[in-house]
Amino acid sequence: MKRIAHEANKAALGVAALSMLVATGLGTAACAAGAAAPPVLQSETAGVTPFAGLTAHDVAYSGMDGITDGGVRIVNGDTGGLVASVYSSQYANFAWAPDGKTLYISETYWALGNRGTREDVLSIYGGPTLANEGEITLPGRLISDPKTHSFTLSADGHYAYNYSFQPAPAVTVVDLRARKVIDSVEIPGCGLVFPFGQRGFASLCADGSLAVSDANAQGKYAVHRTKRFFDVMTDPVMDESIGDPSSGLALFITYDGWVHPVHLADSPKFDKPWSIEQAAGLSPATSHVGQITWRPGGQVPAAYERSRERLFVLMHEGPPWSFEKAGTEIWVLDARTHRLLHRWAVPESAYLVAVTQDAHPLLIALSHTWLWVMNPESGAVLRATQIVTPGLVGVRGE
Amino acid sequence: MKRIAHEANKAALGVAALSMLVATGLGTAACAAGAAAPPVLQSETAGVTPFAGLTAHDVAYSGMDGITDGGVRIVNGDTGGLVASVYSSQYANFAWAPDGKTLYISETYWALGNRGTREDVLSIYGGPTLANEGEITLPGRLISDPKTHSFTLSADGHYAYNYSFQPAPAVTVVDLRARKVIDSVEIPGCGLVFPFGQRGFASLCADGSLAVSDANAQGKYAVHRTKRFFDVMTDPVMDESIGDPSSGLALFITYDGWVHPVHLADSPKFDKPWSIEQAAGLSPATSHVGQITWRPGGQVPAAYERSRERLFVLMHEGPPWSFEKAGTEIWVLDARTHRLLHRWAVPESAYLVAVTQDAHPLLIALSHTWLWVMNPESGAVLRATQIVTPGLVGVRGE
Amino acid sequence: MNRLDNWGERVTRRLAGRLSRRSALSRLGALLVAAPAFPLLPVQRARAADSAAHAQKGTDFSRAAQTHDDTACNYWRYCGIDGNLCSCCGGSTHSCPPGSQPSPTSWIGSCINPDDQRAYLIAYRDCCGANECNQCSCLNTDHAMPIYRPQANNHIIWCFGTQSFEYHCSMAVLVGLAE
Amino acid sequence: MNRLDNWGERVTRRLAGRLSRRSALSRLGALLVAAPAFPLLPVQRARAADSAAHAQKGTDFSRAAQTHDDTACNYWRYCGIDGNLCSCCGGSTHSCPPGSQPSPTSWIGSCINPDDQRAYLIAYRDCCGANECNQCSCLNTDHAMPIYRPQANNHIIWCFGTQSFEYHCSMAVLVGLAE
Repeated sequence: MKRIAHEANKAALGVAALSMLVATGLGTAACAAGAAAPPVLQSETAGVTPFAGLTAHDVAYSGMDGITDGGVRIVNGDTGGLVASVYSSQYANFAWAPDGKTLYISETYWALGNRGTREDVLSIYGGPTLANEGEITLPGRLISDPKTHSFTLSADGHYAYNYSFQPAPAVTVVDLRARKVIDSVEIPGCGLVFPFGQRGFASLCADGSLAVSDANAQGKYAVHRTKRFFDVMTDPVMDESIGDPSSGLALFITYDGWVHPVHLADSPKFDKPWSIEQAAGLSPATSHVGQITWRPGGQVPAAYERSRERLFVLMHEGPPWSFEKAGTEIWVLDARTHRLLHRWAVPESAYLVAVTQDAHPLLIALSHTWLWVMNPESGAVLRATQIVTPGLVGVRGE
Repeated sequence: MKRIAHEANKAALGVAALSMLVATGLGTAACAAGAAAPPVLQSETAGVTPFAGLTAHDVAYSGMDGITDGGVRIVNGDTGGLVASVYSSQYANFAWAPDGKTLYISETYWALGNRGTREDVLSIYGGPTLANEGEITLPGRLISDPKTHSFTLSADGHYAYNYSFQPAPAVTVVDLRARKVIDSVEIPGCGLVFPFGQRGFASLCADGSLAVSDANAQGKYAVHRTKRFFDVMTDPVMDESIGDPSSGLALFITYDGWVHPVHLADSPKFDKPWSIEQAAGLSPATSHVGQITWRPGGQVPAAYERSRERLFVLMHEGPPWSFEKAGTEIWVLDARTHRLLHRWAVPESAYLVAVTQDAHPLLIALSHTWLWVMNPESGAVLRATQIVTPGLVGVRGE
Repeated sequence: MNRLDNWGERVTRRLAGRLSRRSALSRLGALLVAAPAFPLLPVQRARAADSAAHAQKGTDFSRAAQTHDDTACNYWRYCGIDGNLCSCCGGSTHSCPPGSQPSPTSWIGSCINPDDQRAYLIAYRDCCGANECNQCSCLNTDHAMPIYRPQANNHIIWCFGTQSFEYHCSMAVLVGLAE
Repeated sequence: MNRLDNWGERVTRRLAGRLSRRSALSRLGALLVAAPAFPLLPVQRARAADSAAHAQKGTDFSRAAQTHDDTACNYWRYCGIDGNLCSCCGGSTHSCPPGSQPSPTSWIGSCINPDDQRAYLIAYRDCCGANECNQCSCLNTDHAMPIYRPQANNHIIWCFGTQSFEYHCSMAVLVGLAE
């Protein structure tokens, strides 16, 4: 584009030659139109389809790094159609403002693709066409396969929490209204972000405890550790556990299918863990070699329907340490009573699961090539859409 | 990485706790080794496999933009194995120095992936590990599906010619020894680069002529046009025609399968065109609606074996304007006698073809997922390798 | 940038509508700059396809084209499209999906509408800025020209004049009769 | 950068060889900085897998592992690998393909060699700088830990200390006995 202004002066060149050709062209073609033909089609003006915000039945997913392009794509769960796409780098994460109108992307660029100056940014997209509205520079980011809880917002959408690992672990706190970084909280030995309350967040720690970070009246963060509530070496809690910023409830799910409900707060309350397998009338899974049983697994293996407190978990039959294996079934569990409600088969193995948060929820399962919209009550597959390999998935109001 | 230096002082923290665990660990494990066990495996040091240069039977190909990652990958035609990979942007092109040791990549970056400051560069890779050796900034580039003749070197490897379209067409001349841009030659109404001689290059023009650019004793380029030698509106010459910088021979191939041999020079010599279909005893293809016949087609539909003057063309049966359809056969033609020597079927349709330039050449056909190594004399498929979707292909000494 | 706005489509529409040919040409000249012998005018492109004969005989594509489903590769307007149909990506034949921007530049083809057997000028405009859509990838090459005739070439990323060269999808905007 | 050179592998090797534990630990500390309660030492990782029992019983992976083909996902050293095998990309279990660079950092696993039934420490080191290799993609998760235990996590792009975070492939470098 650089040259256009510079060369505009030369515009006169060639016009004579061109106009001759044009005149000939128009003359010749004019004869061709039939006299009694149907009405001529009207010409059109090009524009951009308006974007009214993520609807209750929209599903947003990112592309899986290294396998496909980055970017966040929005699929309408009621039609299976693509609604919009927003650019992102590899290794990006995304979060929607509570009103579903603004999309935040946490991403990293290098000036020359794989080299040169590194830039970590929180990019903002919104407005009537979901256009770029600028970036906030971040002090660092985690570069890894995508993790739902590496970039999250406070329930009211006022703050963004960005987990950084370079390789010292820290959480960058961004004031989204002021559009600036307000703190960088070191969380040694811990990782990820599960927001609670106005400005609090918890992180999972390598010793089986939580780090709880909260701001004082002056907005300065302090960090303290809770007790150890799981045994990280024998049965660790999955990165892709459930966090609900609005209630502060976290459901930490272990490799062997134990659910640890924790009410996040400055002093978190730890409920008694329960077993997904036991909820189904099976023996609990263990890490004993050779024990083939139903286990949670996949890339984003769990989703939580807030209003009815239902937990949806991708389950497969496999040995210990198979926590990344795709699920052949989705188990629907009542998180209050710890009882299995349904076992729904998925058409093929699924790596990600999501559920919408409205009064008539849709259950969403994703393989590497398909997105299935399912009825969470009947398990019926309502529609299937071909997708690019997904990284993370999100719905409105999560 | 930014934080490491800063935080090194804190190293003492935690060491006490760690060393206890370590000591315990070592103690426990030491008991486990059987006394009469076989010799313990030796520890290893990690390094980089040396790269001795592109061999005569190596095939380099780039990834197809938008479908897969960029980058240039080198496959050993004798084994089918991957030898090396070099990073590139989308929409990149590449060329090897005549000795096969230095790889030049013409590519474009934006500071924030899809936005921000644009940088067009010629990146240099070489040395014992095919490492990045720096970049030369270019004034512009063509951003398009990949084109073999948008970035080429002079036969002696002294100069690189980079076709730019922004959208004014120009050729950037780079002195690779001095590693600097020495000229930018405007070629109005023309495009692509077919080098000849010491410093000359020809470009195809929209009116069916060539633009010939050559440098005077002072190194300053002048451009002149040749006669029109093909009818661009009825049967244009393909972008992916054959150019041989060492002899200055170009074989311009039209949609309908006419080969126009041109001896590139300041005053090019135009040989009489001949028809690929006629060489096979068929009627020439035409652009008449409904004429289904054998036609050249694909993404890189032709390759030329210099020493024996053999032309390899991907052919398919199709209607006019099907010049991008994949080939079901490779036709082997004697470019001297204009006779068909062989028709080899490819295992699946192929989009690209290449031939090595050594005494025992390998014929290479590429689909979107496979690379087949074939015997050009027998048509036998010697081996098949799975690949990422290819954009362009090159061999040593082309 | 303003000078470039919608040049391909607007200019062609004017030409097609036989309005103010001189002003349209000088506007076009602003882009075609440095191309004194560049006989690539969109309208010339249509002419060159020999519109009269063309409209009667059609092409192999037009003979099999349909006019009801703009998410299929054989929709009549797509006779020269190369890429992902915006109609499958959250947009339409003349609207970019949210998150992308229409390029003011385009290449021009002419396609025959099977309903009225007329040839129309179609501006193939890319939507730019979002990662490649990857839905409904079509490659139709009716009268597509090599890259050294850029205005009729579908391999160029037609994102000149937008903030990004990231290709998302392609539209087929109806400009007017090619006659 | 020099301070980081080969830290994961060198440090672990020293620990495995029971050399100068204190110096190794302080070197490791330089990276583990800001992690006073970070009990993630590679060797502790091996211990935690309960090496003794482990070496006798193996894992579901090790029971099916082989020792002759390092281009297959079930090669014994790959018990915890996630990504493309460098052995399929122009490199080997301990050599990066030309065009990429070995990262000095790594995560550490311990795998059982079926030939001698011993557990060895394996440094899973990424080769960085070239586009993803896309050959021989394997995902083995024996004793792989979540991302909040980074030294045993295979999802992190282990390219700290190289010029590029572009992931190409993963090696499985033999460090020594885990015993």
